Amino acid sequence: MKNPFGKITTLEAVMEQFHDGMTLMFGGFGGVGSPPTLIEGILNKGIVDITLIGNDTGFPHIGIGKLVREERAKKVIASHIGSNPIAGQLMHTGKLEVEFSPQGILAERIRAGGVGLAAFFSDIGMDNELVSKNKPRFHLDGKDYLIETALTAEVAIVYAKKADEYGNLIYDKSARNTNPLVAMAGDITIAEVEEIVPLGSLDPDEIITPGVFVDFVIPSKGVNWKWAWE
Amino acid sequence: MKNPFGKITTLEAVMEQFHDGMTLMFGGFGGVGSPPTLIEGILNKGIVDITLIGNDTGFPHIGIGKLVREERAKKVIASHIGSNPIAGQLMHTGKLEVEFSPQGILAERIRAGGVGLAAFFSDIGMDNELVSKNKPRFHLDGKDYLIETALTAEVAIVYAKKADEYGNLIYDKSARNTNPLVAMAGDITIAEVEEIVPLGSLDPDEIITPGVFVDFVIPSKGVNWKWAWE
Amino acid sequence: MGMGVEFRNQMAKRAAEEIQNGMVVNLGIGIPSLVPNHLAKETMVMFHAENGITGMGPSPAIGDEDENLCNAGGFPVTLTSGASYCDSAISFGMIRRGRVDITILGSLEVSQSGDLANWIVPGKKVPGMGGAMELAQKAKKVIVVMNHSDKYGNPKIVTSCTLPLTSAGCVDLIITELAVFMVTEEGLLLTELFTPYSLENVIEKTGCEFKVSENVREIPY
Amino acid sequence: MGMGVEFRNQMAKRAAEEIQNGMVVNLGIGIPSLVPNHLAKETMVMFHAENGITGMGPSPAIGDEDENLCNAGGFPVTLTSGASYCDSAISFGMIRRGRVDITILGSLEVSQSGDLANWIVPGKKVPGMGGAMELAQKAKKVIVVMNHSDKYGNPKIVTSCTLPLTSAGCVDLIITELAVFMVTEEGLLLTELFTPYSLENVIEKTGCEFKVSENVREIPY
Repeated sequence: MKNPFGKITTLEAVMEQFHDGMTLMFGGFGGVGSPPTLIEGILNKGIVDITLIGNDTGFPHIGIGKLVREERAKKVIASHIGSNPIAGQLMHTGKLEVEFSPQGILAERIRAGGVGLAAFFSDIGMDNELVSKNKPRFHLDGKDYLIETALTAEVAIVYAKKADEYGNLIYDKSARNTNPLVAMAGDITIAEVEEIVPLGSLDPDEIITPGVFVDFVIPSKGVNWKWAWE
Repeated sequence: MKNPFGKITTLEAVMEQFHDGMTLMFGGFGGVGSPPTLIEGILNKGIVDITLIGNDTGFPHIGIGKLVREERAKKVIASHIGSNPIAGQLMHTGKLEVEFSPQGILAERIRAGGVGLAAFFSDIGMDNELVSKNKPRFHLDGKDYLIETALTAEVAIVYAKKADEYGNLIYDKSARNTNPLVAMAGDITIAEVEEIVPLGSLDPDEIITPGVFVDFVIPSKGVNWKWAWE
Repeated sequence: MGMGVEFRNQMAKRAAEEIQNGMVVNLGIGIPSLVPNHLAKETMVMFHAENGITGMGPSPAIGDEDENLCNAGGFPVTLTSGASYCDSAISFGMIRRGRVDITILGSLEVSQSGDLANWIVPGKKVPGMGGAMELAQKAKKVIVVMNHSDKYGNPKIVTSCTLPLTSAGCVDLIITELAVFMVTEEGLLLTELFTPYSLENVIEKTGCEFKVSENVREIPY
Repeated sequence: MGMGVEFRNQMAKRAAEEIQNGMVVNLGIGIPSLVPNHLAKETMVMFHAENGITGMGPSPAIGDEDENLCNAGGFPVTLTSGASYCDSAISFGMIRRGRVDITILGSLEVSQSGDLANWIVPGKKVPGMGGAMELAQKAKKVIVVMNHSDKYGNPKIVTSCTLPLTSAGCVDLIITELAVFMVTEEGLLLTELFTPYSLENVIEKTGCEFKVSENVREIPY
């Protein structure tokens, strides 16, 4: 494999991007589409005090849930932690701060960060204290809206089916989910992929995430967890 | 061709969606990716006082420029009218109201309308009177932003390469441009397509616009203009 | 909750009646997931999942699961013809734009004015709202399918919800194992009874006043 | 403007020096479109177009045009290996997110503090800003390539722009047929001269004060 853009690298080499106290955004939805090799690498590096941003906290042994289970996160911004009871326990004992965002609004906050917009108006959860607390409001055309702010992270990790040498990505089925959004929102974006293909192998019409947004590509060692339904 | 969702129809049948004084959003960028058959149909129907929303006003004989040339529009919301001198003349003589929006902000306003968000924050053109005039501002984290409002339209017309019987769309090369955004922003969305294929013919991973957003599909009679470079 | 399969199927069957050809439908977990079993074969429906699937089909056979093809709960599904994938932002764009015709979901409580409380039990279970708020607020029609009473025998249809709301005034139709209610401007209207349950049974087990349709449809078990 | 091809190529060649391997570059119309001709073959660059192309290649041969493969100006282009399409919103997302390394564009005027005025002549030409504002504000580096004087012989590099601004203080580098200026905190710094033009020639034709680098590079025509 050639490497004309210098983006193709190894797990070992990208580990220098991860450090204590960092903000880390991850792709995936209920563990599906979360990058197993990167998560294992972060786990093994032993970094702590992470602020995690992603759809949900996975399951205790699936996806980002592993980092939560090992108490590596000080805060998580997510729409749901129900599938990971450890997250709930840590929240109740004050070991984990949780900021809940409605799922579609969270996706838009990540996208807004990814496309360089600072905030947007939302009418979701206006009357719900957990959603609306401390959020500024704006009155427009006779209606009140919450100001929902964009989310970015120092590093974003995503899982894709294929990458070419420029980091152009395609995803596999519903493992796409939040990955294309997260891929745009990282100051540095690292893609873990099932297959790395030569430049020109991907149909330009089929590419979902342009390599413009991707800084590093590493090969996946494959999913290393048993699914909840297994 | 089967028609299990009733979306596949004819130019004649969809013409009832167009009426005097309507808001009409169109896909395309410099004429590329604008639906020729639908534009011709609207032109022939003779409707007037249209509010047009789209990237630009095409060329006088290309794309939406034909409707502008024939003075069918009372207002246009666009980022650029330079390639259509008639639009400029009509603007200067007061026959056409033009609202300019920076190109990427216009695209986001259309997308915001398409995904059901009311507005977003922008820092583009803050100091430019044409852009910032009459727009509310909001101060967030030490910085001022313009409130840019979402755009929708009574009818959105788009041009695609293929549609299946559900109206799932794929686009051809750079003729994609604003089409996937416009497709979401219509209260009613009509797709003109080069080819209609049976349900199941499109790879679910390759579909760019889910048929959920598409109400009607008509076959294209092909591009009926000579390109500016010809 | 130990609710018999016949009750669950009866409720799912009734919910399926609301689905018309061509609709986009989002199903919650539990009883709503049984709804597709009760649709006529010729009905073309696109089942929508928040994680980015339009056109979900039934669960795969054991051994045929694809770890990258799962519903919003993380469980394996299949696709129907005409299905497509999108990212989660577009998936919720469909919901907020009003392109999802029906959402069928369970609930902890529903009030007589259609308030929905289905996401939180303070001090006990705070799992996060997931996509429930968007669906409740923005789906064109919100159908709640739930047991008439909780596991302690307390009514789940109430004058005013005691649990935190998912969304106020969003529910259009309530289907329980006893009856069907429409949420109207004037409060609840009982339109159907699942016999042999009687109106008296329903009154006894319901935590609020409700009106009764002039022509109550009786649906036998 | 009747500017000779050798001038245009000299300016484009100098602009090309700014482009490093792996960069994402957006080119305006006119002289900037000549820049790719002056890049070393081994330099991997992704040329970006606002309408949704990353990885534009040269113009096609006459007869090989594809009406659905055009740049932001509506003119036919080709693709390089590794190219991709996206919608216009994502294309501008790349710009606003700071993923476009360089934009090279023409201008009507540039001020000594890097203000850019390249989109409007009041009362004469109001074509709309297109994507110029986003590119000027958000590209990591903004390079202006333009004639030193307008067609009436008036300087285009000025103390303060007379035309409405596209964006204030955004320009990093100015390349004309006479010289190259860096925009610094203290105003313009002349760093290069295209000989046989002299410093005196430049001073005479420039509408503002500027500093001169201690080591002016001379680039012969």
